[in-house]
Amino acid sequence: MGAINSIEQLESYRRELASKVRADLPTVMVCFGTGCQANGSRLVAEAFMRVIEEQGLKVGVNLGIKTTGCHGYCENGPLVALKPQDLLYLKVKPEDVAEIVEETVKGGRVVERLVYRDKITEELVARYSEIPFYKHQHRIALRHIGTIDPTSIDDYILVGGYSGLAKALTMKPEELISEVERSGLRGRGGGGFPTGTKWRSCAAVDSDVRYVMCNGDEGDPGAFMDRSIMEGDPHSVIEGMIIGALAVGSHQGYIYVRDEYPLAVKNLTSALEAAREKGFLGPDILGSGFAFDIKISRGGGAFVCGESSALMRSVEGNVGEPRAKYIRSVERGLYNRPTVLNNVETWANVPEIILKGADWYAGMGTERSKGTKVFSLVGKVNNTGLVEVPMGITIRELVENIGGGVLGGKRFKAVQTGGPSGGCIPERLADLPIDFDSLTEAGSMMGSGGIIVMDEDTCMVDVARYFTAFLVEESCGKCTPCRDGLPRMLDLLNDITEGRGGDEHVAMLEELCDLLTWGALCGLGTSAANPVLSTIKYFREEYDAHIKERRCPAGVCKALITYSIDAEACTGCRLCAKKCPQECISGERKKPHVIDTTRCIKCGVCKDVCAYDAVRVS
Amino acid sequence: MEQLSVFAARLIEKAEYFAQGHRACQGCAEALAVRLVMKGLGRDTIVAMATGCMEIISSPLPTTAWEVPWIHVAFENASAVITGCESGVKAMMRKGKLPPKKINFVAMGGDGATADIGMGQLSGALERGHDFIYVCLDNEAYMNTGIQRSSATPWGASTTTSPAGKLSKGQHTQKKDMPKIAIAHNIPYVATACPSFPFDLLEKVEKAAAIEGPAYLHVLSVCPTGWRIPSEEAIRYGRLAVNTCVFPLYECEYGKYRLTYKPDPILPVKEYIEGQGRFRHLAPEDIQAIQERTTAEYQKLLKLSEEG
Amino acid sequence: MVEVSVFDRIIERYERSEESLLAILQDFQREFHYVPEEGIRRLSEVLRVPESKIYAMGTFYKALSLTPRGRHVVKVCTGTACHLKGAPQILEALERELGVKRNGTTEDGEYTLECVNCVGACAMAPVTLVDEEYHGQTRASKVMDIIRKRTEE
Amino acid sequence: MEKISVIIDGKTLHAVKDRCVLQVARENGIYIPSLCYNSEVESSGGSCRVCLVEAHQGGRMRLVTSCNYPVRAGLEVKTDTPLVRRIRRGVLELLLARVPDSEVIREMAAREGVTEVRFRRDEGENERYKCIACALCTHVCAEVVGVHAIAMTERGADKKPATPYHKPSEVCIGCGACAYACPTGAITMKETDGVRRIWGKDFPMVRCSVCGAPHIPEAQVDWIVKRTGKDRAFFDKCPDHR
Repeated sequence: MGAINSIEQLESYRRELASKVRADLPTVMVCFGTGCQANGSRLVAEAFMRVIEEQGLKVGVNLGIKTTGCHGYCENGPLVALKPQDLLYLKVKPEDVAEIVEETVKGGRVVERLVYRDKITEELVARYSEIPFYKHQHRIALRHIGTIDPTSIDDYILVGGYSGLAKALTMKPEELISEVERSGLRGRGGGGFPTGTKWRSCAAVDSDVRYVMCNGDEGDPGAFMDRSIMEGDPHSVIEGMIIGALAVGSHQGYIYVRDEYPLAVKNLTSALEAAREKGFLGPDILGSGFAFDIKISRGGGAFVCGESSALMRSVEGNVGEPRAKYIRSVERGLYNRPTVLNNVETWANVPEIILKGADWYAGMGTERSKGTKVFSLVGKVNNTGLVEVPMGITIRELVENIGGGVLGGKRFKAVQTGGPSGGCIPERLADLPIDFDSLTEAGSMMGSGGIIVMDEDTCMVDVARYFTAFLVEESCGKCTPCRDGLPRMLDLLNDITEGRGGDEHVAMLEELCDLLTWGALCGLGTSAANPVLSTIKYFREEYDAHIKERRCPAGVCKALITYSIDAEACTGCRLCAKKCPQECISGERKKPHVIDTTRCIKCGVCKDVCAYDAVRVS
Repeated sequence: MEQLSVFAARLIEKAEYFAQGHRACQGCAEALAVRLVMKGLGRDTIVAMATGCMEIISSPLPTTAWEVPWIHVAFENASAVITGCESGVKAMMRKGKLPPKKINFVAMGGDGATADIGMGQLSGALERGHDFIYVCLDNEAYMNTGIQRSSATPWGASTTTSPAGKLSKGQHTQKKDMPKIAIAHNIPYVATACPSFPFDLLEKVEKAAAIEGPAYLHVLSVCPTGWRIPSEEAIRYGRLAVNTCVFPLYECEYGKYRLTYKPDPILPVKEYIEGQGRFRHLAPEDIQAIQERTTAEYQKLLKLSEEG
Repeated sequence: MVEVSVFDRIIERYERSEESLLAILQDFQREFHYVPEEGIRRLSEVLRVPESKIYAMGTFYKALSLTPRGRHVVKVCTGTACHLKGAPQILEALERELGVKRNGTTEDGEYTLECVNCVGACAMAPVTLVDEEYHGQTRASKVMDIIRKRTEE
Repeated sequence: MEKISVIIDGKTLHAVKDRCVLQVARENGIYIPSLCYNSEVESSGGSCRVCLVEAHQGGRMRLVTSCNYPVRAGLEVKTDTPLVRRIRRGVLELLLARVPDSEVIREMAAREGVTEVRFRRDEGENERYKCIACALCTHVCAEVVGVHAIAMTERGADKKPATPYHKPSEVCIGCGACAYACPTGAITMKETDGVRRIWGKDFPMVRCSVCGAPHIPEAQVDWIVKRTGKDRAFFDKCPDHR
């Protein structure tokens, strides 16, 4: 079928699609997110096709099979979800497929060994929505991910896709803007600027050309919610952008995607083509006479391009250097025209807000941070992955209820939020509700939503050093404080972690942080001090231990630790000695081994390979 | 830097402190010199100006071409007045009546005011070590009153008080070497400049302003009226004066000489002399004499500059 | 020496506007595993964009390399989650095993070792990429085996 | 030109709307140090951060670079507060650590009371001996001259102006405007025997047909003739003999 020319046609097309689908048809959904693909989900999908063929079953008649976007629970991939039973199988291997088809698809029985087992209660949870990781979630931005095939526009239309746009076409631009304003939606990219206000300012500027843009340059290490949405539900982003274009009166959109996300680029590109074919994009959207189209821009591997003015420079085909935003981009953005730039997650929320109304959305979250937020919960936590929860949930709830507590029963020390622009929040503040303002108050930032859990084995000075090193590499070099200040900060932090720290080091760090916060040109620079400042604020004793006692309490900083072998735990298996690149581990078979610390380069391979946990760090 | 004129000129700030609309003659290089000097000094400048062309043309009551505080004083005492201003402002800053900031104190005078009438006062001001700049706008005669000779008029130039005729070759004394006199006061900075070399002039003005203590700038300012040349030739004659080494561009910083521009090739002085009405009576042997003297002076300067 | 027509073929895929610069450079990178000097020159001619600007882009964006890279590119993710779970050890092990520093290429031109700031697969940390293929939960002691296995295929 | 009034350091001043704070301050005799800004080069400024001032507007204060912050009604600027001085000193200390041999930076830092660097200094590599990576030279080359011979390359601490591949540029005309504009004198231009050397390339100069003095690079003549259609013969003579 060709282009859809009216809202009525869209509805009849949807009905037509629905009539072809049998609700009771068993459906197998194999996750094709980057994570699961890395774990081999492609082979699992192939195995399904093979088994189906061997057994003489027909796709669409006996069962449905589709590949979906990321379920967010990547650690346990490849994931396979099954309907109508609402089951989720974890770590599925190609050799499990025959059994799944036989037992579950045909027999309706559960294959227990592939089911989630609670790490503490040992209880088996087969139903998708009952798994603790999912039970506490409330999915809006991630609403379709994992259930639809991102490469099929029909799948999206079937679950109600583009009805937000259909509704928006019946509304006036002003109504759209105030709807978004009333919903209280704030920018999900980090700054938390009210989206409606942004749209209103842009629409108010006198100009014949306006742009809407999507920031998919998800650069914060430890965050991948945007990747997941672009890969798993690209049409929701596109639909959101069309609605935004309607509201501000734009006819050209741009999506800027990180180069490190090839699958996102692929899925977005095909989604755009499909949307054009169906008439959701182009010169006459759904017969309304409104014209809008979207181009994709690939990033080039520069973190600073996530900053709005740098991103626009990069889209224009320049080096991605930020400029001073004394005149805001809603006035003079891309090509000096009024521009609305929102991030992926923000756009994905827009269709639902228009469809269900501002009140519905504003009913969730806290006083000043409405709705839900997607977090990528990673680091030293049992369940890692993407979670979407209402704003205002506490850090502890997130880590313990959804994350299932800290990995290996270790002590929960801190979470890092907001990536290199954010900070570390200690365990004692874990009852802090997560929203834009409280995180900023605590010296961190919402950022794009990375929550990195740290345990007692994490050295906070090393974390500060890590982020500073990251920023040194990613600084564009335009302004003095960032270009020359960050390397000096790194010098100081290297001194501390390598045991050369002096009494004045922390004071000098604070001075440089002050300089960056006030003096740097763009958001990357002005927030670059947060990782250092927050660790100094909450973990001063760790700095002191490094400086005064020349000791790394977490056993991370190489210059301050030594490896040794616990004679009681060592079984003399010789594995470490074989693997040691320095060949400095000696000992006879079945007798405790010894590390020659004078030659040890502290590479950690021995600890890594030891099956008996006999290698000690002190 | 002088050869950069095509593009680098566009990088100079456009703000002016000596405004257009004054009453100088067409082609007056002295007005250009003042304009460039003021551009180099900027807004925070106080000028005391001796009687002379620039005073007359710039301040016809009730208008003024000056965008900075400016005072006209008598022929002889511009340097005395500006050093008084400097001491006064310094005292007021010390007492907290004025906020502390860097202000350029500048005395300006023509060659007559500098080399003849005001020389005693200038010498006193240089000797007292005030932080000020003296700018001599040298057009080589009292042009304002109708071209009478001064002690800075070069040998052989015809003026109304040194007319050339059967018994006279015009000015019969050599031009007084004011920069050397200033250098003899052992002040931090002395330089010669010419508006035909604007970058060189600007650099020297900025240097003079930055250096603490007295600075003396001697600016050759071609006067089409008094030199009897077409008004559009003023810039060219300025360049000829420099390129023939009649007026070499140099500076002397704390006693160290440096030629800031070495003409290559050095043109014969004949090119400079010819065409100027004030020299038209000179015979080839007279020009030869000027050439010899010019070469000798330049050699001396080269040697000084090499010695550093 | 690459034929000019090879560059032209890539340039033709895109609109002739400065907006296409980065995309074309990335396609050069994919095609030749680096951005050749002649490619920049040709792009400058065809799009009428100063060569200095394109060169500047080449040095700015990390996805682009102006010097030839190895036949296989090994990328160690150094995102935060990977860092905490041992990426530095993996990087060190690779530096040791391959005998090159980060961003270096082995003498035989076989491997280039790079770091990437988060590939967004944090739930599988630490991640190593061999020729764009993701390997999750890698360990310092095993990483070379993965690479050999992958590249010998 | 809409005129508005702003307050700078307590003084109410009248200024043209959207002119930058630095210009307005200078016109009114308020000194703000600055390095990377040239009022005649449109996209210059914003990078050295020496000219930071406090901008108070709408009840909110932030530090802004006065060289590109537009004056608008209701703006109050403070150029000399403890915060401004503290951050300015910090910036100058970093610059001094970067280019300890630059007299301009040394003098400017000394004026703000910074004479010592507590951080590791950069070893004086020849290339960036005095360069503070402010990009003014590249803006001049692109906007004023229009040849785009140099651009800011690399990123972070390695950022520097360079010709493509650090080779002698094919498009450079040797006009020297970059060297003139450089606030720290980091670009060397030398002339010997009628040949000018800049950015690693030699430019033969046109000699005056009358006096023989070299006065303009041949490449620059080509460029001007191409751009303006001016008669080439005009450049046969030096300015003195035209």
